[in-house]
Amino acid sequence: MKLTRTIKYEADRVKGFGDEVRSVPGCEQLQSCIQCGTCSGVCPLSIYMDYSPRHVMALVRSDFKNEVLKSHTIWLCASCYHCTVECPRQIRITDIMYELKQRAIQEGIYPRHFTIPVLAKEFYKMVYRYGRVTENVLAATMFLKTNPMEAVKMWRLGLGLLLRGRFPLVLEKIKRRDELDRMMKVVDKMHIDQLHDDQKKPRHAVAGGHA
Amino acid sequence: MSNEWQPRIVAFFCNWCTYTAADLAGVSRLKYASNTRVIRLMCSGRVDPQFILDALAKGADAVLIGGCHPFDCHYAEGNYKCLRRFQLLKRMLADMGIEPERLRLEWISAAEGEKVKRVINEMTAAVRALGPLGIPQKFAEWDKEMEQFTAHVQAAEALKAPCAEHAPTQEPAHV
Amino acid sequence: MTTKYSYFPGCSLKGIGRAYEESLLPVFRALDVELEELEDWNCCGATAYMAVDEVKACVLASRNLAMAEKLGHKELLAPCSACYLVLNKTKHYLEDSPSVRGVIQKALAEVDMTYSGNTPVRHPLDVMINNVGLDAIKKRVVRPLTGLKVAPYYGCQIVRPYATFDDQHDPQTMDRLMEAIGCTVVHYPLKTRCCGASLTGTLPEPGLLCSKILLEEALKRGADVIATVCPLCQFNLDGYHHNIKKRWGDFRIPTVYFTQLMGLAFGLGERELGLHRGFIPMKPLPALAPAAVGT
Amino acid sequence: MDKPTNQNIRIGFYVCHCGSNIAAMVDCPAVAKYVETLPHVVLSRDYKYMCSDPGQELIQKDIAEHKLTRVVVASCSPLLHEHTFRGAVEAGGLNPFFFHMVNIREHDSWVHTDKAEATTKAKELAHAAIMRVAMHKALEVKRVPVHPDALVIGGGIAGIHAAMTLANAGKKVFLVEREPSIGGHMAKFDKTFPTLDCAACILTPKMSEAGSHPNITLLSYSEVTKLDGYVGNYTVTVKRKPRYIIEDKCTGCQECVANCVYKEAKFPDEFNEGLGKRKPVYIPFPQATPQVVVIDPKTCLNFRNGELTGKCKKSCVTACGEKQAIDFNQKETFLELKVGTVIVTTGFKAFDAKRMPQYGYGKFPNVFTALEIERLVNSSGPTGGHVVLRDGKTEPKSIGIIHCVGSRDKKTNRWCSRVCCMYSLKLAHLLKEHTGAEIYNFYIDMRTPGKGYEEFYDKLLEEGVHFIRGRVGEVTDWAMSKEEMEKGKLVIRVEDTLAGYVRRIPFDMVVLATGLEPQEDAQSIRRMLNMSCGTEGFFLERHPKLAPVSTFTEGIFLAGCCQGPRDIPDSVAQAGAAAEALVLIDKGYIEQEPNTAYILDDECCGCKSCIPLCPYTAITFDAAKKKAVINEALCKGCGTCVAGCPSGSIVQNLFDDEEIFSEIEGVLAHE
Repeated sequence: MKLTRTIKYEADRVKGFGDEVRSVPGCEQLQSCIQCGTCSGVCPLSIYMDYSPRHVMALVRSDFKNEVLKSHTIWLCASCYHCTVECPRQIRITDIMYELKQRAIQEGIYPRHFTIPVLAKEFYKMVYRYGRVTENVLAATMFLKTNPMEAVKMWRLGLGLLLRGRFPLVLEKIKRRDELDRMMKVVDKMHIDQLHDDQKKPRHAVAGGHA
Repeated sequence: MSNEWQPRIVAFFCNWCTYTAADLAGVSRLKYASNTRVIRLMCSGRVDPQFILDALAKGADAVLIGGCHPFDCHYAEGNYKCLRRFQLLKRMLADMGIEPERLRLEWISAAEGEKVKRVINEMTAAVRALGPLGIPQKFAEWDKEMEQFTAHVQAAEALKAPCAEHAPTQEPAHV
Repeated sequence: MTTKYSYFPGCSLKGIGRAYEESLLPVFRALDVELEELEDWNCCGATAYMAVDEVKACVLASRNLAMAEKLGHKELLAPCSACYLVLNKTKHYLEDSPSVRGVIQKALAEVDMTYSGNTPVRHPLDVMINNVGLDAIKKRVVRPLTGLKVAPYYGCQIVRPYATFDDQHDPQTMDRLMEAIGCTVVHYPLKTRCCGASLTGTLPEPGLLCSKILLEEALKRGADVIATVCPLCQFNLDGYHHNIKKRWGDFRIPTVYFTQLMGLAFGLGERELGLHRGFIPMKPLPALAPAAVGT
Repeated sequence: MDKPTNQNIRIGFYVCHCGSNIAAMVDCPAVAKYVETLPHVVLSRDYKYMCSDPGQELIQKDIAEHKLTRVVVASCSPLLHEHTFRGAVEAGGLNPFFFHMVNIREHDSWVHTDKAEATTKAKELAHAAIMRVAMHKALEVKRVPVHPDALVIGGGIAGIHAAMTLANAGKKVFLVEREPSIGGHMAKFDKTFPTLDCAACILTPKMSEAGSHPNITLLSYSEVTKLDGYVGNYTVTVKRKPRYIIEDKCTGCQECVANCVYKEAKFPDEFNEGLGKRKPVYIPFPQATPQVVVIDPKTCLNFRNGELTGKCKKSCVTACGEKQAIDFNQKETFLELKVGTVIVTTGFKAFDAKRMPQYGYGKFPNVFTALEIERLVNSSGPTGGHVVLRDGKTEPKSIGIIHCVGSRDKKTNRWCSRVCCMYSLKLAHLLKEHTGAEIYNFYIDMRTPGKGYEEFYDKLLEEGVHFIRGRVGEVTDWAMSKEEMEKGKLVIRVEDTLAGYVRRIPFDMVVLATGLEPQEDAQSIRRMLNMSCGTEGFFLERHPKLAPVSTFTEGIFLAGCCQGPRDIPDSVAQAGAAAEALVLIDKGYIEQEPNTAYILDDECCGCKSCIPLCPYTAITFDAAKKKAVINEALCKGCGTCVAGCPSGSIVQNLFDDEEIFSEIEGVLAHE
């Protein structure tokens, strides 16, 4: 039997993390959470989570940044917005989950070979390059980067899609891709700290930074 | 306190709703801009348009009136009378070149401490953006111009005087 | 008289969700509604993108919104639930958050675009019920789908978080629409439960379970077919039958787009409506067998 | 320093620290120093607590020693202590209206964060008061006699208790109740927490006592529709709804009910929350007070769409016989009452559970509200105390009680309804006692602050009732395939936040502990009585701590749930507020601010503009003198006519033009 100490010391907290999250548009209500558990109660995926959505709210509020960003919970959120709609304090939990995902990608502290963040990043890159997403290519890229064996297992689905004409063989792209490029550069230039508050790190160039 | 210019807002609050709401804001320790000076009246119906003009003339940059919501006036309909006068006065102030943001009427019930905070903060920001109204200074300028004009006319008269025996007598230029 | 809408298909409707577009366009045409596809539209910035950068997702969406506004039709139609949500969410951010608004406006200005927030984003289901109207739809029905038992499945993102055109807990628009074309609507308590969304592709276990619960309950309620409004829902419920069977058993029930059922009722052909693109085919209905074959 | 001095105007100024409430944000000595330089000020002090006895004595001493003729105190809100300081000034030998108060706490120190700014504001406000008080005139307090009779609106437990208190003290009371019987919500309850006394046993004696008390006029099935007059002297209009029974003649024998042409009761019974049935002629419940039946024209065969048709054979009339108590021609009547004080005890409305569709009330038959369960467990209820499902026969084996339904939720009601935790515990106990079922309570926080309440919670824990800390996500009727136990049940999905699991638990019966909210027509009552409401819609007390049962209108009092959710002991305690009405009645008069308006005869040009401005018809036109005249008794002192007079010939005491102009000048004088 392997025992682990579960106590938390003050040094384990990343002070200011909760406030930082709260300063993001859409996440302001976090502080008013009463830990009622409605979010977990309605979440269809809470049954697979390591921390329930309610628990995540408590962790964020108490500055347990590492625990939160490493959790599976944020990646299991399928953005169905059920929690957001039912929360008696009108906390936009889904938006907070998005914010946490962004931070995890930024800091690169998500489980290795974990497909969801890889998908998110590949999705981002594909849009960056072509302006649109071609799903089958995206899926293939994702599996190659994480678990090529899984891709092989999916042969049946791929073939089915191909036979049914749902597997485009050319990449979808937009014509004026330079427009998107220029728009994104504007966002990058404006630095995120102008958006939120001064202490926050710039969040631009994720595609470049982690690709 | 910073040395930058601070707007001065005179507020007329009715005793029953808005003044009580401002008390509630205090009891709830809400924080808002300190630029408003509240004068308590029994009812917004007591707000004589002259009070507003007087406040502006004496150096207020804006005037805020707070009364009970429609149907909720402690005196049945004083707030309507206030609204009527307010509408007329607003037009008049516009004719005088005073920006509409400088006069505001708000219905704030005794329970709306939060609204007192919001309205005062909004109004302070709006007036700060507009800058000083400065009517007393303008009065001073006009007085000065008048004096200069008078002096000018008198000087001209003095010059003309020796050869102006037949000129028609002039009224003194005092106003 | 023909009504015109701008039309934002979204990436899925060009790929796995082709059948949605294939059925959507003729059905609207049949109802005298013309859809004009945005020229050079880009990805809406959906779910996965939002996980990387929410502001950029909004910027992406805003380019589409700006182009729609320029196109001049009053409203923009977004059939994919994810696109519908992201476009609407961006509109909300533009209204509520001055900081996000600032970034978006700057980014748009860079490419000489503007968006004043005037083009509402609508879902085809909303337009069907509230603009076209059930009466007009009933008039167009040539082959009522009598006896077909449908489980109406709305999914999450068209009613949450912004319930703009239907009840958040018990939406009714599709129920009414299905009844109008002659179907029998079964009581389906899971009509807004999540299908597992993109998880099905990334973390099969939880994603597939979400889909399986939906399929199982539809079967238990005696449905012949599940009607959906979203390409991802359709794909999850229809495409993973084999994987679900391996884990939990056989829950075989076809999942089709609501527009495909409407098309059938309007007398359009199965192939024309993209019905052949589904993994689990619909059982031929006696009522429509003679006409459907051979078109 | 030369400043204008006037033998007659010698102002004393006091700035209060209020401990650190003011002093922490306002530099009080600096304010005092500034005011010292202002015209007419002969003395300026700062002091720790002006409202304390030494503070008040200081004012009195200074008046004598420094021959002060005016006093200004800068402290809290005048709504709180103006009265106190006027008293001090009067005790010092001055007219109490030679006083003005500056609010530098609620309007300054508590709401600002910059000490320099707050101090400047305090100086300017004080400056205004100094200028204003110089203009003050000696005034007399108006004394308005109080009519000795009282009105109680609402005959729930609070109203009954209030009426009884007054009546026992020998005052005449009108008790108005809109339902056919008094008793309110409490009459529907089975037992009361935490003592588990039978609600009926403690309430019904009180009801019948109130019904037969010589000093109480009970007006049931009636509504107050209008309140005219002024403080201490109200004319109340009461609408008496036709119950088609002559109250004096009915003996409550219920022969008419027994002989109604409907042999079976078939209409949903309001008192039993629709769980039982009644006939068109009925008595709401056995202990109803008054013991008088009522005929419901919506269901009675003798009516159609509220119109008398005479189509029924009227077996009830025959059964009533010589008593001749039934009168189908009864019409709505209006009664005028004269009262001096009003006690508002209009109670609450239970939250409509349908507004939480995720809990399935109205969709799943076996989801009940707590009030329905109160009736089900009641031995005089529709099932005789037999707890069964909606099918009328099956006993539930498992029951889930969901707390906070409609409460603590920004989308419905934000407040905690205060009673639900305790009544849920009580229902859990009673349900367990009646059915032996497995009982689960789903709560967010368990709130048991009351005498014996925590001990009651302990008892329930020991009884083996399950407690799950978690707000229920949804109640559904679908089962997971492998879970045999879920088949055909209502399934609650909830996070057990303490155990750390999301759980699905199947139940036969789900009970929703609905919260308390204001009555639907609370707004119209509020307007009629000129009261205020909090944001949530409950009536607002004058001060939450110091005047919890008074309103802003003298002589109108509040008690019970109309002021906010509370339980029975608190409601009854508050109804003792009636005692405050007693004080007023015994004193015989109400002191009123002398802020009425009057006409300057010499200046009035008789244009009559003011006459339509007055909502109280206090202004008339003296045709002989061709001048307007204000009736001081009718004037309520709003000042609307003053602002409207084109010739400036109306003056309002306490708020006359020169006082306000000098106040305006004062707030803007400082630079």
